[in-house]
Amino acid sequence: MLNYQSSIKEEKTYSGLIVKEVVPVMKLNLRGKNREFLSTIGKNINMTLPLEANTSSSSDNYTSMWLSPDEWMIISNYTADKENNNYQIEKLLFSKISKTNLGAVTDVSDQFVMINLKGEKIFDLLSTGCPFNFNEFKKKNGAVTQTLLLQIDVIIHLKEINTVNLFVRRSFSEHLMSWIDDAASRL
Amino acid sequence: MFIINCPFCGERDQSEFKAGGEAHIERPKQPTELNDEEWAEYLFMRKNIKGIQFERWNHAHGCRKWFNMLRDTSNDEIKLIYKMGEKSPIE
Amino acid sequence: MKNKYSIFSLIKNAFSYHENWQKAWKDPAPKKEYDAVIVGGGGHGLATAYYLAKKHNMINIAVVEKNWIGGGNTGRNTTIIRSNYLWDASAGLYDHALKIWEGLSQELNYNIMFSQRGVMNLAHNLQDVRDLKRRTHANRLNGIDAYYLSTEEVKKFCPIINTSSNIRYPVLGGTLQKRAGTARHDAVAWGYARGADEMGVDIIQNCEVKGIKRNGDEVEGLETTKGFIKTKKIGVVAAGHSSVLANMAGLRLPLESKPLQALVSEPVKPIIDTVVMSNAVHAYVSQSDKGELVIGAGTDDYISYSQKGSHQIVEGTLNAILELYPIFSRMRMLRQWGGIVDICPDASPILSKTSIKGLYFNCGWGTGGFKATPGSGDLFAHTIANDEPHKLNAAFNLNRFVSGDLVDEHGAAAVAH
Amino acid sequence: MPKNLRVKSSNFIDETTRVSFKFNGKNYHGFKGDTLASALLANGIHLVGRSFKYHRPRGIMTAGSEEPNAIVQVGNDKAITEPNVRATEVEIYNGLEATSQNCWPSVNFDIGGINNLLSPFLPAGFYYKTFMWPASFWEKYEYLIRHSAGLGKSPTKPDTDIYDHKYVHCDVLVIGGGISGIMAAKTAAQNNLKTLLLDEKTEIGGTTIYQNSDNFKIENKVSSEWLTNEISSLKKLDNLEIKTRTSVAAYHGYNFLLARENLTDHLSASEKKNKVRQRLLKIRAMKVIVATGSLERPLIFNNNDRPGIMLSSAVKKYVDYYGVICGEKNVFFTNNDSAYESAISLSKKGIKVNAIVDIREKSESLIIKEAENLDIKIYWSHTVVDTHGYKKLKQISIMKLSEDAQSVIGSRINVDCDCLGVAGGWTPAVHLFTQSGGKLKFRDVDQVFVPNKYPSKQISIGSCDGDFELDKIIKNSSSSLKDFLEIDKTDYENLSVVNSKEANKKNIWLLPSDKVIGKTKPFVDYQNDATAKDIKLALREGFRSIEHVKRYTTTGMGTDQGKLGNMHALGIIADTTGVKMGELGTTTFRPPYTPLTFGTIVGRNVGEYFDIFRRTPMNDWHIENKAKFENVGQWKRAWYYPQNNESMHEAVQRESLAARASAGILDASTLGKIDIQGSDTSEFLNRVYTNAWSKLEIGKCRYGLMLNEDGMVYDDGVTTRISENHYIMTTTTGGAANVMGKLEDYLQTEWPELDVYLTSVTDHFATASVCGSNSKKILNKLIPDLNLSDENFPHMSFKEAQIGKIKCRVMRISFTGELSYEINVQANYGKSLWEQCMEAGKEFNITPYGTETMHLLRAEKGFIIVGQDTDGTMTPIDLQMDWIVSKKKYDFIGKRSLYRSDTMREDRKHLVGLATDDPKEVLEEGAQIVSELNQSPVQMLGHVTSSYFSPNLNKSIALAVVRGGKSMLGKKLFIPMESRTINVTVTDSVFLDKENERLNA
Repeated sequence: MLNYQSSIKEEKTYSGLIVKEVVPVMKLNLRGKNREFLSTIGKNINMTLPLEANTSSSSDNYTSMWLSPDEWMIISNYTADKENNNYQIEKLLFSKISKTNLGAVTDVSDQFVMINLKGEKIFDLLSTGCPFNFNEFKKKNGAVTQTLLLQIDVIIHLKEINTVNLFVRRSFSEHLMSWIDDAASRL
Repeated sequence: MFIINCPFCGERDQSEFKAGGEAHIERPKQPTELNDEEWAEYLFMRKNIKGIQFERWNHAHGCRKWFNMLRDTSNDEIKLIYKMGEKSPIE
Repeated sequence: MKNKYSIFSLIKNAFSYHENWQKAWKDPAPKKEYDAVIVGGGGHGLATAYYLAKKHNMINIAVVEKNWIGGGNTGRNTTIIRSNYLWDASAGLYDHALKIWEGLSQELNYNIMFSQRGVMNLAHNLQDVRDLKRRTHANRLNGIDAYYLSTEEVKKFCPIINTSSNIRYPVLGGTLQKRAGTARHDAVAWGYARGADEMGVDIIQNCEVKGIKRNGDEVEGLETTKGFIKTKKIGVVAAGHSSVLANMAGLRLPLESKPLQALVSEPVKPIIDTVVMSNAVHAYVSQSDKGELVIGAGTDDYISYSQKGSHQIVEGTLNAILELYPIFSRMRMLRQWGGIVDICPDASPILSKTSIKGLYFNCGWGTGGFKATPGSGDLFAHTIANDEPHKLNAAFNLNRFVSGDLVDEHGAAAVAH
Repeated sequence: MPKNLRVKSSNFIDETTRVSFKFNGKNYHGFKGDTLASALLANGIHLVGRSFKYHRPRGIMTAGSEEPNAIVQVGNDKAITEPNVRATEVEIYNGLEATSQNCWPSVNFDIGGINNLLSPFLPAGFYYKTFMWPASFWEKYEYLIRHSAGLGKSPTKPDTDIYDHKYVHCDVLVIGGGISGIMAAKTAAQNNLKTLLLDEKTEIGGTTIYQNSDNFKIENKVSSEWLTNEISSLKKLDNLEIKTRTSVAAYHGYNFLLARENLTDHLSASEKKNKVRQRLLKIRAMKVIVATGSLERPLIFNNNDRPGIMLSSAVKKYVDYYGVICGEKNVFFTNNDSAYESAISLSKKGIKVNAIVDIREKSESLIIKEAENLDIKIYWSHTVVDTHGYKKLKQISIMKLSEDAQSVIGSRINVDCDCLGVAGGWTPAVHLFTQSGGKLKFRDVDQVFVPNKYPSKQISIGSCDGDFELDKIIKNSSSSLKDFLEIDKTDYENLSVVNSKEANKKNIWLLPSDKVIGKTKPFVDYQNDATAKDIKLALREGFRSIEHVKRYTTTGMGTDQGKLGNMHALGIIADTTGVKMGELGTTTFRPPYTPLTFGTIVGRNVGEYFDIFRRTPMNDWHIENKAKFENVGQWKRAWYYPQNNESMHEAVQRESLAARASAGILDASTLGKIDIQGSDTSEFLNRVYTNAWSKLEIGKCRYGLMLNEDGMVYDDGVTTRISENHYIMTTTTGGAANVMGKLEDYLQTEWPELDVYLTSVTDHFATASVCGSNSKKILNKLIPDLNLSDENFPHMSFKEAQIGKIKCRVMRISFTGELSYEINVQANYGKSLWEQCMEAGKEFNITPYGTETMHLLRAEKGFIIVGQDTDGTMTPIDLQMDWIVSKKKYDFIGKRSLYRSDTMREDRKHLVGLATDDPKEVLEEGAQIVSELNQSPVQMLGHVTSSYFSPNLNKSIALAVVRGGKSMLGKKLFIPMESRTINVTVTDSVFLDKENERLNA
């Protein structure tokens, strides 16, 4: 039996900001172009993939984020089982999409670490290391952007006002967390 | 630092992008048919224009899509941006 | 005959309140025709003219410059001079230049302040170490003074470097070329201009070339903003603008022109007595005689003739500077500027004839051209005068991009800078 | 202690709070709100520093960031001392210590002063003309030059302060908080635009805020009172942010600006603690309003540099703002009305103004009438021809100007004075505007450059746009704002404004003297000691272009970047050469506007944040087990695991033996992994790799080599076919990102017709590679239900498996030549997987090994490492890997380049093995190889790329690239080291188990 060990150990609290990793979260990368791909996804997870750039859509179980005209990331809204990483939805979509050459489905659950940020100081923190203009973004529930934070590729999802999910590749996550810890201590 | 209007993601800071050099240099379909000079033309020779130039750019730290740009290399003014595969609007 | 520069002439002129100094160079209008015209009044172009006149007895020649002489990369670079290159061809070329540097002030009777304070290259990872050792061995066998230094020896030679082992890019070792150093960039252009002018070369400033007139496969002359100039030999030494000139002649070159930035700090009393280069983190620093820290940054990845680069390049360079020299944190950036460098795919220059008779190109020096100035001028003059390359620049022909016989200096880690 | 030089009338100085500070070791005090300059002046100190070249005594010239003379060293702690700080910008605090620079032993007695006597022999560019004989002496000359040059001293210990960055995005950025800037900020914010107002000073309000004279009124209030009200209403606006002590350093294209926010320099050591010292604001603004004001010009006359000679506007600011008197016997020297403002301010406060020397014939404006009423003596059409007093001004000599103002007539009149306020008119501060790419035009009437063409969404308003008079500033700013912000009204239309000055000015760049110019010292660049005669000398010697003159004379190259003198330099060039100013053009203003500390630019990108570190899921285990780490690209990789106090060599030998003898385990998580799906995947692989892929069976693995289009080896790795159209590709650790980018590039731009999707899964998987004869047993314990028989699971094949309910992928591939399995699990189970392998392997003495041992093991087998055995100049043929280059395939990346004349040469460098005559001798990696020792120059054939002592073969082994090596098997070659020569023999590059029997041991 293999034990589960996430990359970011503890939750941290600062003035106007709480930072923690949420685990385990299933994450799937979806690629595809044609209409049939979209409808197949729609049918199987009964939600439609967002077609508008920099947006997301969600159902009870899943949230899907626009990454590019032919790329989305789907995450589970609830944490998964640490003892089992066989996801039904992955198997299902793989057989319906990859097997049928409609597109590609790839498990990226641990490719990305999902860091949850809460509080009114979120964007003060981000703006110390990120060139993206958050003026409109922070008002728009469900907004998604891919950009650079501390020269590291990140996906930023505004879950709701003052709540952000920050996705970063696992191997960068400890470094980024250490930087967040440093920057947040001065907020 | 330019602001580049990614045809898919909208206006972003230059640091999210990578430049890919001169655009519309198509890889020969049949390289073996070319003599060394012709192959060298494709590999190395560039117009390197001072003035309005067609370029390739990649939104490397965003949607990762390549696109074309029309830019004045004498003052870095971006004139036009259009998607890969689209024919260049000006010749 | 020009009056000779010396402490005595200075004193003599002091008594006439320096009213009697002659022009360092004249300001002539172009003649109808020349035996050869050099396009580009930077260090390389002026040196070419100087050696054409001096060694090849070509007196009826001109240098045409779009703006003012020495105003391009000659006056914008960080003045590093070294010859510790990896490949035989490069080593031959750059050491030829270094040998000329060593006597240049006296030859030109113009103090170009060649300062052999040594150039150190640092290694920050195991592959750097392999590459620098490889280069040091090659240099030694090519008769170039080069030593491999341990971390301790690096610290000894330049005590202000942070050599602690637990930093992000620890210094694992380095190389030292003692004959290497710096020179006063403006003086190089002015010294060659004065020397060439004295031998009768016309130096024509504010004269932009608008076209290259061809008769079939031969050149006939130049269309310029000061009229048509007839000539059978054109040597183009236009650095960042080489492609623009090439396009005039209907040629394409394997070049991309990119922004290269540099900066200086405010002047302070001597704090670093050598030149330190670190390719891995992109930090190049020395201190000018005036006291400014002279710092070279990297190039941007896009083509530009705007002489402006992006801020992230400067920031990245200073990040690296503070990693290696944390004591410089409170030093202040006084000036920052950009140049246009023309870069070859193999990071080596082109000193070559072209498919057009009488048209020669000297370009592609990328970020490392200043150090080659005297050698480049000498060899290019030879190539133009004899219509064939000297053995030292034979390898730097245009045909190498067709045959594949590149002189790949960046492939081989020894970044040209 | 001199008599009290304070006037009790300043609203900006808190005289209830005394601040004590040290200057040149002596204790002084000033008040809260003082700058070092105002406090020194209040203490009667003018002599602050020495000039760069002649070491002439210099005093305080200005009251702002343009100060060329009064620059000091602040602090004497080795870590936080700061050179070249302008006394006019330092806000004093308790404990401040400042010292004069560039003088020895002291500012009062400076040995360097000798240069002043030698100055006749040290004209512009003298060093180009001498120090050449004897050649060998330059080093010694240079030593002396370097030590007499330089200004302050660099810190010698690491900075203890911290710096930070912030990205700011706003609708409107207003630069400068003077009257026009305040109008702009208020108007923008009122029209609900997100607005940011920046000012370099402590307070906004510019010069108007201390303009308490009836000569300047707005809506019947003195202008300072009116502005004060404006500011208080401004501060109520919520979508406006005001930042003071914030100076804009650079204005780049696309309205990207850099500003330095100074947060703690005005605080005492205790107050500073743990605060960010300076913050760099990286600003993106939709629209920029430049309201940077203007700088007063000095006048250029003989000996115009003595302590006590100041800008007239500075004299006014010191008395009106700081309440400090700069002199007891004041004289003003002017070519326009503004000197009269200062004179009136002084005399209204009962301070003696001995005279005003005005080069104009006459001026009729109201303010002059008032000066006359205060019976201040005015010398019309007179000029100063000389000044006296070495360390402090004592007296000036004036003479009448001739009709044409080209010379002076009559006899000298001497006027006593200890402070001379010079007023040469105003120069718009267009630095930022031109930095942004703006083009200037020259305005002949008052000889100024003003903004002409805007390169981006910006305007300049107020005096930086050439409006110097209050009424004009308000009227023009208001209308410019309306157009620029596209609004229909502002609060400032038809205000009633009283302005008693007139804009008539007589401009003479270089004032005549009764001496020949050769005998005078009219300074143009005070800091660098560049005089008008230096400029004329440069022109005489043929330096025509302004850039040439600037570089030859160093005019404008000081730390003040010539803010005071550049215009005069241009003027003198124009006059001397007879070229129009407009045609001459200006020198380019380069960023930053005022010098910027490296620390600010770097922010927090220091120490561990200088560059990214990437860590594998097993990283904690490696640390717990005392691994030494190697930096590979951005990765931290376990290098070797020393036990007790093993040396690296000992550890590596032990690890290498164990890995072959029984079992070893390597953390291979850093290898790039790309998930590839789509119906054209096989075709895609055919095009990117040199070998063929269509026939690879499902569940099988294959090694691939990737080239550049120019035919040189670019990357390599094993790719596995998981199902019909599903592959997983591995790349080198360092190459992963580049390979991914390159493949995406080809897919999107060259082969859009291919149905292929690439997804990076490098971080998703943790990879443990278990090798050695016992690896099968270990795997069997770990995954009992996986059939490991050679039939079911042969070399170069792949299986899906489960450890508990955790899915994993197992590849039987080998980079060591041993029987070996690579287990990939989801990263968060990686550490646990590793631990369980260790557990299961305990009985077999499983030995963790790092990158060094991996390199050694693969070298024994002659496997290459791209980047170590290749350097971007090696083709697969050169590597003797012809077998991997498909002859059948029509095309693949780089194929064509393999058939060029040079790449087909037989005598290219080839990868071979080397055996040393002495089996204990381990070659140095990078050592060069020759076949002939006594030729010169010696012909180098190639170099050693990899070299180790192989414990398994008990001899040294090496890989090398050698010219024509293919045909040299058995040939003797030499390796010339500094001190000796090593003999070697060319061998096959595979040293161990040529038959690959160990793979199935």
